[in-house]
Amino acid sequence: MDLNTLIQILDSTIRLATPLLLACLAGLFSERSGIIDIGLEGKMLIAAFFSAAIAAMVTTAESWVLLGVELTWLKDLFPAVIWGLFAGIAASMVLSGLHGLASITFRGNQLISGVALNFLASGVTVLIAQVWFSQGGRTPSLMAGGRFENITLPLAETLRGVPIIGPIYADLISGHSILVYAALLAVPLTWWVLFRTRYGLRLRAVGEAPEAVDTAGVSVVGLRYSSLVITGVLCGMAGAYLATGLQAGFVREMTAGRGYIALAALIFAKWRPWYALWACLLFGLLQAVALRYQNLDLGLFVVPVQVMDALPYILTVVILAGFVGKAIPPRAGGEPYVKER
Amino acid sequence: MDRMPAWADAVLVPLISILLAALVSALVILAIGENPVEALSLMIDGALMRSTGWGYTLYYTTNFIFTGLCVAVAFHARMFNIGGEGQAMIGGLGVALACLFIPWPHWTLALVGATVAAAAFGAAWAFVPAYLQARRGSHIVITTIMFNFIAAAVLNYVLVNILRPAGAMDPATASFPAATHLPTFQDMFATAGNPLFRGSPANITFFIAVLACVLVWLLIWRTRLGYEIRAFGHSESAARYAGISPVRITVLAMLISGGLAGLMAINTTMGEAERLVMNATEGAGFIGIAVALMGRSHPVGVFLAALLFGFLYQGGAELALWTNIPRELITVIQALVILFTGALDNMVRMPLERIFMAFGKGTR
Amino acid sequence: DPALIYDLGGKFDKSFNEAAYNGAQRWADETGGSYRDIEIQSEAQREQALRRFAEAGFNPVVTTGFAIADIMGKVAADYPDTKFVNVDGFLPEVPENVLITTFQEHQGSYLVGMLAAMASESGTVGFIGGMDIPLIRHFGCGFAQGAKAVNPDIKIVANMTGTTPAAWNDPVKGSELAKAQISQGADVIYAAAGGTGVGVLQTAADEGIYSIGVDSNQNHLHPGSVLTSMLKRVDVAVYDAMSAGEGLETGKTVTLGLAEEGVGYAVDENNESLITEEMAAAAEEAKQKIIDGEIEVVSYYANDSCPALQF
Amino acid sequence: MTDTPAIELKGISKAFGPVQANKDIAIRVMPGTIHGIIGENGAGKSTLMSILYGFYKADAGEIFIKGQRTEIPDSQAAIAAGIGMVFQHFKLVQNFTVLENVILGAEDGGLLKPSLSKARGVLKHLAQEYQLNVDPDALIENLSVGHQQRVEILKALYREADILILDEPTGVLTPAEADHLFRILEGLKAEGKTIILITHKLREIMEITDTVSVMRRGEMTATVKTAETSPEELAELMVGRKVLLRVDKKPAQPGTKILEIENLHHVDRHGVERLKGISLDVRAGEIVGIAGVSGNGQSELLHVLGGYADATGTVRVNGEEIDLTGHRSDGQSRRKRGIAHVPEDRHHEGLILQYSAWENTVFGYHHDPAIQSGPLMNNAAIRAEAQAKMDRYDVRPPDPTLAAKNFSGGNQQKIVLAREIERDPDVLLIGQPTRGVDIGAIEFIHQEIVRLRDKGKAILLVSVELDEILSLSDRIAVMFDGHIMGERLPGETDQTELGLLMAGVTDTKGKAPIEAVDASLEAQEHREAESHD
Ligand SMILES: Nc1ncnc2c1ncn2[C@@H]1O[C@H](COP(=O)(O)OP(=O)(O)OP(=O)(O)O)[C@@H](O)[C@H]1O
Ligand SMILES: Nc1ncnc2c1ncn2[C@@H]1O[C@H](COP(=O)(O)OP(=O)(O)OP(=O)(O)O)[C@@H](O)[C@H]1O
Ligand SMILES: [Mg+2]
Ligand SMILES: [Mg+2]
Repeated sequence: MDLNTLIQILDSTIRLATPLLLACLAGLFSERSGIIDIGLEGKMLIAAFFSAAIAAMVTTAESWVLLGVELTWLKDLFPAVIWGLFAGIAASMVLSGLHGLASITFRGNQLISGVALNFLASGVTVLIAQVWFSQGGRTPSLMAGGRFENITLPLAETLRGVPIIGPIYADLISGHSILVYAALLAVPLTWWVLFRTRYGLRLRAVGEAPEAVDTAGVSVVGLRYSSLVITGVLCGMAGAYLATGLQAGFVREMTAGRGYIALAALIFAKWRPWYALWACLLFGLLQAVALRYQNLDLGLFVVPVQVMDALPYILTVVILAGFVGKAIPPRAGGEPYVKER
Repeated sequence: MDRMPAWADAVLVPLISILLAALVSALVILAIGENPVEALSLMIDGALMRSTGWGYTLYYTTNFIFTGLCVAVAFHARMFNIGGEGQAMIGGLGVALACLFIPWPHWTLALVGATVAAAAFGAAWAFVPAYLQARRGSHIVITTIMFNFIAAAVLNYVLVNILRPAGAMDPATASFPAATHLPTFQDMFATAGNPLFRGSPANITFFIAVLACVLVWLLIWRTRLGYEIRAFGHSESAARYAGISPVRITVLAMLISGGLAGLMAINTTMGEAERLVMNATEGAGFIGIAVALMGRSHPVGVFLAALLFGFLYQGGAELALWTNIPRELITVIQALVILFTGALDNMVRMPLERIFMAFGKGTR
Repeated sequence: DPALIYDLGGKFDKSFNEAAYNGAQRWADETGGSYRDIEIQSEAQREQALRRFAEAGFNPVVTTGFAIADIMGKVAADYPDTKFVNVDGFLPEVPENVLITTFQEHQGSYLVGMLAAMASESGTVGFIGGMDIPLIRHFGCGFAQGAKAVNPDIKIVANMTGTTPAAWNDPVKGSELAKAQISQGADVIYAAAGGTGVGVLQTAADEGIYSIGVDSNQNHLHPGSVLTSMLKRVDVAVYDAMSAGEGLETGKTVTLGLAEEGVGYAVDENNESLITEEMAAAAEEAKQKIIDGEIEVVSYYANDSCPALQF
Repeated sequence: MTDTPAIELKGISKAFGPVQANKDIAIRVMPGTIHGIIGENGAGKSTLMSILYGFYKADAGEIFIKGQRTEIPDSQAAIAAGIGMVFQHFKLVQNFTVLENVILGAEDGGLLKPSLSKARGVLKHLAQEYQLNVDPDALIENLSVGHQQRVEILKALYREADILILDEPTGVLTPAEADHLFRILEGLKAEGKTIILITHKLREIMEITDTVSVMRRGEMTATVKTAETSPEELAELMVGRKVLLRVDKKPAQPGTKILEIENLHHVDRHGVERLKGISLDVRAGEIVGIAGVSGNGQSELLHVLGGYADATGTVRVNGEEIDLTGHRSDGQSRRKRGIAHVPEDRHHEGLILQYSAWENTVFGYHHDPAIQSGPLMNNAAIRAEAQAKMDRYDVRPPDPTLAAKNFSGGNQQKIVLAREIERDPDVLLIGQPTRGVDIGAIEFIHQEIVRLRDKGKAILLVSVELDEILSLSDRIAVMFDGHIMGERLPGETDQTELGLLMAGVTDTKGKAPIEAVDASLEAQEHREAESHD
């Protein structure tokens, strides 16, 4: 395999890993606070839709009038794609809030709530898309301004000529959308917040022993809701990246199970930020490899497409069975907090 | 301490929750510019007011009973089996092999054979995640999700490359021989003068599903194995103390769970399509999660929840037939039903408890 | 009134089902008539929709997708006064009141394969299918034969998106596949992948290479980047069936190929400049030869394999 | 000034549904005193304290702190009012360090570093002042219970509490640890701090408190000066009848060897050897008590004998060897061999809390053919049998359909005892039979154990209560670090000697027991920390 192919595969790895990573970190915050979230998929999906929908509407809208108030000046405050991002984050946070209502305030079953919200997102996105755009549950294709452009890092072109380093810098490191860099930056940030700040200490504590937090005079409910806000933001970014970064619009079910893979990555990462990065990159790599080498001819026989397609999943099982062993989740995960002495 | 009579908890809470879900659904329908009353009457009319409607409702119900029981049994052992979908797919493979390659003389025998095959294949597919969980501590949620994807790939390979009749376009097996065709409700109940259930897919498998409910109830609440499964689900350390092997229970519970999911394939594959198609499960494995959760993992609850979802599926199909409401509306309604009855049930329960307590104090 | 039943992909899949919708819409616009339609959601609903529409007096009942053909064959006998039409299906014996329309997709794909090979500068072209099923291989096989006819040494990179129905709706994966193919040298990519194709076409446009659409005319999606679209005139089939109404001739299978203009490639204002005169001439010549039987495009179905491409 | 109470509660009432946990309670606690609260299980002690700590909201009543009427809507307010609480079940984050647990909720500023270094200093200071030594960087899960409790006290002191509530603090402590705790409490009292102590142990009340309040069925029945009362009077106030405070038993009549243990070794899943060659016999009609600081292998010994931990060596029951590994070594096969087991931890081992009482009465014996009818379990028969057992053991409420979690600790323990004893086993393994149980129930449980002995059964008793060991056992073995340090007869030894043996000191003269025990504790924590790496 030559360097170029390698770079291409890794490049593709980064793109495929980014939504996983954002969702995985989102799940990390939620589960570290003791709220199991299998609704990552739904949050990403609804964020993907609203970011694309709002970006599309802002790019085409001439003026903004809301309830008779002229708001056009607002529109020019940010590019359409940023408005899209905001909308995506807001939508994802609404779902997050619903999840909080069910699992924190009303001490409901967190798994059910997650399942329900996934269904809700899957239905609502297409329903609204149909009512708004009548394009069969998709948004119009986004034009320039409605999408995150790829960023060329400084000196990328100048350095391209340098052997090995040049192409790696110019093709692999440079040339991604801002959200990719944001996702990568979110890893050390998450680590820092979790392990170096007061908020992180409390967050980790509330996922392990909410009664300890409660008796220490800190609000369990408040902490858990705050973690869900972060989850909402990160899932919103993940969705926006799918629809307005990688793609130019929303298509029904476009998350295609990535929320579940992110959950797998989270367990694989044992709920730790740096491990999450490696886990997501690994999953991204597996997918990238499977995408590229579909007709793998081993000389003796040809590996069927189906095997390559299922390879990331098979390897996940093998890795979980062989190397990770028992992953111990935050102890209070999944259980609503009820005061007792 | 119980603050509310059992009947209120079992009947009143879900009922009010469903009403709330219906109310919000109505708002959604209004929001997309349609008439909720009309929509509901269309759904009821199509799903419950004619025998064919019931034929479809009960067909879907049958699927959901099996997948619901699948999730419920695993839940009792405190395992979250998300793999019903994959287990049902592979169960379908078992049914197809049994029907295609064994020359059955009569459908009754074929049904027995297919039942065994479906359960065995579904159980086998659940075995690996169960074993990995028991022996290696691999998280069952993740492994079963992965096994869903892998099952789809296996089925795709088998259908596209092996079982597909030469020249056929469909990734599907050949039609099963006539001797394996199961009696439908139409065959069983329609008379010359009264063409009941015409063309609807509900078939004898429904009764197997009902039987499965009874058997699961007996298993969980009347047998030693069920006693051990529940004990293990409540407390692994106590189970160890009592001499209940965690490995054995994990594996057995998952085998039963997977077997139940596999049985669903009899309904779709042998009963309805009479051949194995690619997407025979259609997400019923996931609906099963909602059904089990709503049904509180109790067979009676599972049956009722399955019926509700069967109604939603069939009513939704009718809605799509006669109105311009996008089919995703049904997904939204399902989501709301799950949300209100499953996750937000305390929103109803808490005020109800307060009301009951106020009354209780008065009479005491 | 006529009724129309779409296959699982849904009405607005930008290709196959949408073509049927366009045909019905054209009929409605031209005649002022109205029709009823439904998107199938589950396997069991196929029979249900057929029966309910037939019982309600809709005529003809038009359906798309091969999956419903079998059931239609059985149901039709119960409603002798209703005419049933299916696009894409196959029945060994076609009942009196059923019409089946199929297309020679491999022929159309052959032509776009030629165009792709001629437009390619790198000597590599790509094919991206949706879910891995024989029908999609059938498309890819025709495409490969066409490309090889122009340039026997051409490299054809073929990928399927997946093995589950999610493969029809994963534009992100489509996009990655396109990028992977581009890095393998492909500079023209033919997407036969439903919603996933949207991602392929988008990426081709972003990366400045050519793409080829499928079923409907998708040239307008990215003018200047979509080289052409392999047309499958499902719209015509639907339009014709609805126009004929109760007088529709049934009891047979009609196969529409190049000769009947049932398949072809799209040239419009969006891609005029991309198709040079030589390209057009070569394609037209091949088309004539296929019609005349001088060129035989092998169907994947003939023996479940493709002479020009290994899946 | 001095007659302003540190705490005064007036008319506190609290109901949980139909249960009136606190009824119109009034209590005054003077500053600089240790105030004891006693009462039966479920009397409402914990509830009252939870109200004071802002955990529950009282339905009615007023709270005065240092004469000041104070609303305590949440724990934050309680902390602000200078109240600290050490709960019966510790509220610690297991995988945090001591330091992290101490600062949790009381951090200075948004970043951890300054808080941590400040706390380190304060902890050092507190350790010196009150003998509260704990390694600030140790993980809680590696600490002994006694040290975990110190962390709880440190938490309260770090928040500058001057009123400290301790709910059954000695329930899980060894006598030496308890003594140490009391010295700490006395030190705190000397500093002018006010302490409320909930306990079931009258010895402790008499030893350390200045005043004592008695609660019964949600009401405060009496408050007396400790100096002016006696254990007998307190017991009667508590239970409402005369209670026998010592075990009434005849001398043992040991028979043949029923349980023979030879050279038993056990290695846990972290690879640490927990049993290092145990040899011990128990004869018919004899109670052998095993004393020891928890964590020295007693639990493992019970687990091995009970069949849920593997071991090497030889164990014979009635002369026949039993399997110690493999699939024939589990709880069920042990029961078939006549070994019954009352586990140390009724919540995590002895009972399925969600199961009804009747289901729990066959737990572990559910394979017994006598309760099967065909392939099914004969639930009606089990229920009837359960009712009979519950009546015999005076389990309250006598309702077999009630879930086990709804019984108080003492009654839960009775259910377990009924199940194991009524099987008429040859050998009874029994761990911590009276942990967290009130004196009324203790009396009954002790009587049952002695009754079984007198029927000629072999009983192996493990308890951290030296009182219990001394009064129940016919022979005492002391365990330390996986070894049996020696055997003594109850009449010929005392708490001090046993305490030294428990600390691994075989030369029983010289060292003061508490230091020795403390040293052994530290050594043990060290071992555990290593095994966790
Ligand atoms: N959270 C709760 N919900 C319902 N009832 C409760 C709750 N907590 C306590 N109770 C009831 O209040 C009564 C008093 O309980 P409390 O725990 O205060 O007793 P206690 O004196 O601390 O008992 P113990 O000596 O066993 O610790 C109990 O009988 C119980 O029924
Ligand atoms: N959440 C609750 N709901 C109902 N009753 C409760 C609850 N918590 C405690 N109780 C009741 O409170 C009483 C005392 O409970 P508590 O937990 O203090 O028991 P305990 O005797 O202290 O047991 P242990 O010391 O073994 O934990 C019991 O009767 C129990 O039924
Ligand atoms: Mg208490
Ligand atoms: Mg207690």
